Amino acid sequence: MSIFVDRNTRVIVQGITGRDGSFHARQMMAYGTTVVGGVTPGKGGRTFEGPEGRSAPVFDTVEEAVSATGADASVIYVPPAFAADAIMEAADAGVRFVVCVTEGIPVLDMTRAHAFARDRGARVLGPNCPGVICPGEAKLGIIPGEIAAPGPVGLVSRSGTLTYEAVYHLTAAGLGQTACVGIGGDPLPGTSFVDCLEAFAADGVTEAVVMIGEIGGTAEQEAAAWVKRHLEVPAVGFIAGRTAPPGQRMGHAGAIVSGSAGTAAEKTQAFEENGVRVAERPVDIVSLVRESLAQ
Amino acid sequence: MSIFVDRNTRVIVQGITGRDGSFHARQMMAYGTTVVGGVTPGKGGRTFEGPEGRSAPVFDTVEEAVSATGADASVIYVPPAFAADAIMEAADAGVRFVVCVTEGIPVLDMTRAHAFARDRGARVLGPNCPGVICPGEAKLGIIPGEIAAPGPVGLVSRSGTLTYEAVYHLTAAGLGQTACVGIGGDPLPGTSFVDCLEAFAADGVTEAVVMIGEIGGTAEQEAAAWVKRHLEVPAVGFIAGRTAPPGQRMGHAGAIVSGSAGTAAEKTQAFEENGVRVAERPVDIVSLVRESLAQ
Amino acid sequence: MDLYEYQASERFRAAGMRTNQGVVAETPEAARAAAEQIGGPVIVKAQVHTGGRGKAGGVKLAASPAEARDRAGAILGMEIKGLRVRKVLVAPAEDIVSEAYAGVLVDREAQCAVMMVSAEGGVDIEEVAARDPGAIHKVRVDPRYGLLAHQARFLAGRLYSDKALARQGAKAIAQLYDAFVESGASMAEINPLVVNGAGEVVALDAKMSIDDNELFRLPEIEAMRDAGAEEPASRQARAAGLSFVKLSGAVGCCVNGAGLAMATMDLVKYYGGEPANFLDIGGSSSPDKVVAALEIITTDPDVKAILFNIFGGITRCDDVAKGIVEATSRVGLEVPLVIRLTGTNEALAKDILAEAGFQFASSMDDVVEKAVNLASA
Amino acid sequence: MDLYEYQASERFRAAGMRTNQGVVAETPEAARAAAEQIGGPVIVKAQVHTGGRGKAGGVKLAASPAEARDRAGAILGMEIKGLRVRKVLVAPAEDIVSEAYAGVLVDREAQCAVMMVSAEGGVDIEEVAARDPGAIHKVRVDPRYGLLAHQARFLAGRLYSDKALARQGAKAIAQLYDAFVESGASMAEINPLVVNGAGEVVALDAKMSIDDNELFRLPEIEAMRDAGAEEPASRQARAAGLSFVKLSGAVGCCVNGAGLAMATMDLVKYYGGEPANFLDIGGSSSPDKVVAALEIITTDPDVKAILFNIFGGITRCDDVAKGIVEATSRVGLEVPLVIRLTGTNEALAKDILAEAGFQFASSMDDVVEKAVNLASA
Repeated sequence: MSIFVDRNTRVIVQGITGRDGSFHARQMMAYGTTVVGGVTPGKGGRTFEGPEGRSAPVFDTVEEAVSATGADASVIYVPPAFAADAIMEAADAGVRFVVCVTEGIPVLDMTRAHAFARDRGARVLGPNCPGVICPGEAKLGIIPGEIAAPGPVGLVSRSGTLTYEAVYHLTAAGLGQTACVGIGGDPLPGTSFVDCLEAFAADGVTEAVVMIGEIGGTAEQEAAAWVKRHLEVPAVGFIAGRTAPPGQRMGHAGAIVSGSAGTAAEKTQAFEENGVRVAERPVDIVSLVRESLAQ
Repeated sequence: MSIFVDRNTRVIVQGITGRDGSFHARQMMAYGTTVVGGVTPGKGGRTFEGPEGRSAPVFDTVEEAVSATGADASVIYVPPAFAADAIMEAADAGVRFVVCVTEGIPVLDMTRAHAFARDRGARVLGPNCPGVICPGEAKLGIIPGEIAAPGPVGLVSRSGTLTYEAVYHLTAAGLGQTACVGIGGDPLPGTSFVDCLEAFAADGVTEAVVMIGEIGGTAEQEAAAWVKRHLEVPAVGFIAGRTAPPGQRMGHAGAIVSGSAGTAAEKTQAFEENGVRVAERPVDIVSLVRESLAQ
Repeated sequence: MDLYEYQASERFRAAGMRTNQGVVAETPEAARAAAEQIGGPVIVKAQVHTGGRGKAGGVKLAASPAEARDRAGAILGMEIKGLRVRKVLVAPAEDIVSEAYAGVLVDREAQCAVMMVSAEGGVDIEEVAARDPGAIHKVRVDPRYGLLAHQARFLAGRLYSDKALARQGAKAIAQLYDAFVESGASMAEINPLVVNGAGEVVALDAKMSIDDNELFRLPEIEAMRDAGAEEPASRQARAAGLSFVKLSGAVGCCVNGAGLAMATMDLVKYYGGEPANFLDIGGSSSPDKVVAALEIITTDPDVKAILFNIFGGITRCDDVAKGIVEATSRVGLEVPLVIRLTGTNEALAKDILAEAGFQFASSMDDVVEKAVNLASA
Repeated sequence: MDLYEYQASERFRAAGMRTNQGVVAETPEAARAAAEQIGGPVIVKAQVHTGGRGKAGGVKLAASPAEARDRAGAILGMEIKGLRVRKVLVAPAEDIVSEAYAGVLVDREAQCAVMMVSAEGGVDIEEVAARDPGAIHKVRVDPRYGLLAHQARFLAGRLYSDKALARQGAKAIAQLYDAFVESGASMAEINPLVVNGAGEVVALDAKMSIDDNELFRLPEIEAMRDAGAEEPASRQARAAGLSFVKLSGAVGCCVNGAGLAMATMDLVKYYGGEPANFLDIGGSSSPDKVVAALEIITTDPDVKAILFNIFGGITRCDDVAKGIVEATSRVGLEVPLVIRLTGTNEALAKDILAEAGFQFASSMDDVVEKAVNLASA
């Protein structure tokens, strides 16, 4: 019951000795994620102390970490100036799944990093994303572990904290998840709604999908079209930013409405026309999912 | 009886209105090559007059030429400052076989152009090469048509005029060719000895192979190793530069001997140890090929 | 961050482009002096961070220095789409033979820069795109190779059939791409790109938006920021690393995460209120950010109630709690505050806030409903 | 084209690298003045286009300006591997803590630039490679991305375990790559890259070979050419666009194509002669090139006979024939000339030459054998 990662995924943390990296490395280890090592240039040879007496070796480079630990996934918590290179370093070392939590990476850096990852056959989740949690299996990123629970719902979102809000309501209502994926709010996400929908459709256990979108871009419209053509399980949607004034940037690079393209109204319409039921409030997602599952 | 190209290959000439481009476009047309068009920026819309009343349309860009003519191969005769881009333009437009005659292209330009061609799935022959002739089928490049004749010998060479010398002797002795390929003297050839040997091995009609090498690099040594492992027909070799003083650049970027690596003696030894008989003079190639075929 | 025309034009010139170089003036008298220095007829152009200035009367021809002074006098101080004009650019009037468009931006779908040209320049390019998509020619720029010479030639060939003009056009297009990359831009545009009477291809206008994430490594562009044109609250928010947009309602919102912040605003409206602002304190927030956020929100006299909606992930609830306590003890709060906190270090946070006498809402809906009621009380 | 140490070092500095910057001197007195200007102990280094100058006595320490003058006096004019020293570099003597090696070149097999480092610096790197290949660490530079930050860090990590040194090393390695690319180089090397007493990573030596094919677009590097160090014949050949290498035999060779030219030289030896030169008139030759080639060959007093071996492809035989007729009519030939021409426009060429009274050899073997016999007659 998972997509992209599971309890056997061997994870390294890039930036493991930093404030955020060390905090979330411990959270991931406490959740049960198989964290096999960390990377901080200049701090190779140390040992990272995790929770409950567990620990992980620290390496100077991803290549050393991968050859010593057999890691196949990585979570990146390094400052924006170095994050695009961190993605390329991971892909270069053969890491197949790279979660980039870092926010504020220059977009032109990301055009190169995404091309590099594609060339090397690595999947990037993010940047500027909360990561993925497969309840009971593993979490990579910063989604709080206690809000999720195993179950039949697959959730994918462009937002961070709004994802938590939705997952929180689902879990509180007894609706557990196969996986919750935050694809991130940047204009160039490495993994799209559609990539996640494909993974949910292929996993054989996801019984309903929740898609949380926001204003800006056309990712939700593309996802809606894919749902209509390919998805065999019901889908529920939510769009943030119905009241945002046009032409204003709302917090991160993804959430900007220029003229009529990418408005909440447009996205809501695309969802509804393609059979995705749209919740008015985050809490309403629960009832729509419950109804969908009951059908 | 051909490799890489044949009489059905649809060829465009990049730089068709220049001194060399126009001369050799006419030679190719006279030989029977299917020249379907030419490209010179700023001269699109004109008609190139070929021999015997034949003609070909001129386009501003390769993309226009390809969509109008269905060309799948190109021969490049543009000045060195523009040639790397010409290769990329051809690959970008979907041309699958690009012969680059131009000499003097910066090596760092070629590292990019080769990577681009690989990304787009195009084969580059050259740069700084005489091209390929498949006697009775087509010639792309500058190898004089009258010196070649159809027959069982496959020839591959790093040199230009030395190729002609060898082909001339073979034809004079009644030993025709399946294809004669000049891979060019640059340090970074798009097509290697081994690529050509593979093609000869796969064509089913080549009965003997001639390899003409020269000092510098290790291409001949790699070819010799491939011959021993894979080639089922006899191979004859020749190495130019036995008397070249070490450390001196001899004419083009490929022909330089630094210290002991890439000497004629080393290459001759690699040939002989791997079953490639080595001719002392160009004219001696003929007798070695004749003996090989008789066995 | 948007650049003014004169700043974008400077970036284009640094890349080698031929532009309509002028002199910036902030007073009518300075405009007169600029026109005199330039000599001959000039064009006086409002410098504002918005399009459509021509229609609004922000671009005027002047035959003499005296006329330039009068034109500048009329333009300076005028308002275009809500933005006051504080500077004009005085530039030599070009003799225009033809007008084209050239632009480059990062395309989400292609995940790379896309360059566009159209032979229909000098008009609203979005209108052209809507009316006749075929009039706009595009190439994707592979980030691994940059704009290639043949791509620039292809685009220039869509603008000019004359060989000499096509060569100049290809050069200008390549320079536009260079300026775009070297400036860390997310968009750069020339509209119109003209051919003048001397047969030269000249960028008559210049527009550029910089990716804010690039600014840390481009101090020369950061220095182009016109802090005087910003609202004080926006300036303060930027300095504190907060995303902030002033709106017109009475419910001040302080949220972590852009999506949750927008959903919170939507919910304010759902419960019959109006948000006073969009404010995202971001991930990994320190107490200082929360202090700055509260200061900014409380400066707005329209705010009648403030809500906090925090879902801790990378943000730790205790950091937010410390910030609230510190800010309220320092500035003294005159409007009611309702707080919803959950997630990372929630228990710690509640202890801190309870000790300081704060109360909590139980959910996002609860906090919003309470704040709306308090604001309309 | 090879650069001198001081020139390569200048390119490194332009990329931001910390180098052992000095002053070039062509006389002992200038070396004294340089040492005085620098102050403290200096090192006097022969500037020659070859390695091994240290072993040859071309690098000397000097404690005072007077000693620098004497050292320079000893070094200037000395011969290292056949090259006369005409310049020295006077540079501050560094306090050396450790010596490493860093280099970059275009690798044929990988078809890209390869960067190499070794903690064993200050010695012949080819010896290190032969003795202990594991002591040399390499990364391939994907031309689509250039040297990436993590690659530079990886290499620096092979040189320095100290974090601050590794950071400096990564910077120097990235700067070496930048200088390599910006200079259109085929090879660039620092040997040794030292750590000095102040804990700074400094390039103590600098070596760079430029790809001749890049020079057309790098006039500032073309201007670094030391024409005075070239043989007049080489200079003349370069100006005419010919590939020419002076050798010691009596048979002058004029051939089109490097491979055919080398095979012709081999054949001269096969028939008992010695080639006087390698000369490739190149493809697409105009009559002018042939005239220049004949002038260069006939200037060599050792030449007793001259052969032409031309196989026309892109080269047209009639162009060569016209060149031969023009050159011989202009300069007057004092040694016998034997000609073999075949291929493109062969018949035209034979008409031109027959009219001027020349005779032809029937084959490559024939022309070489005849020339060898004439030279030894």
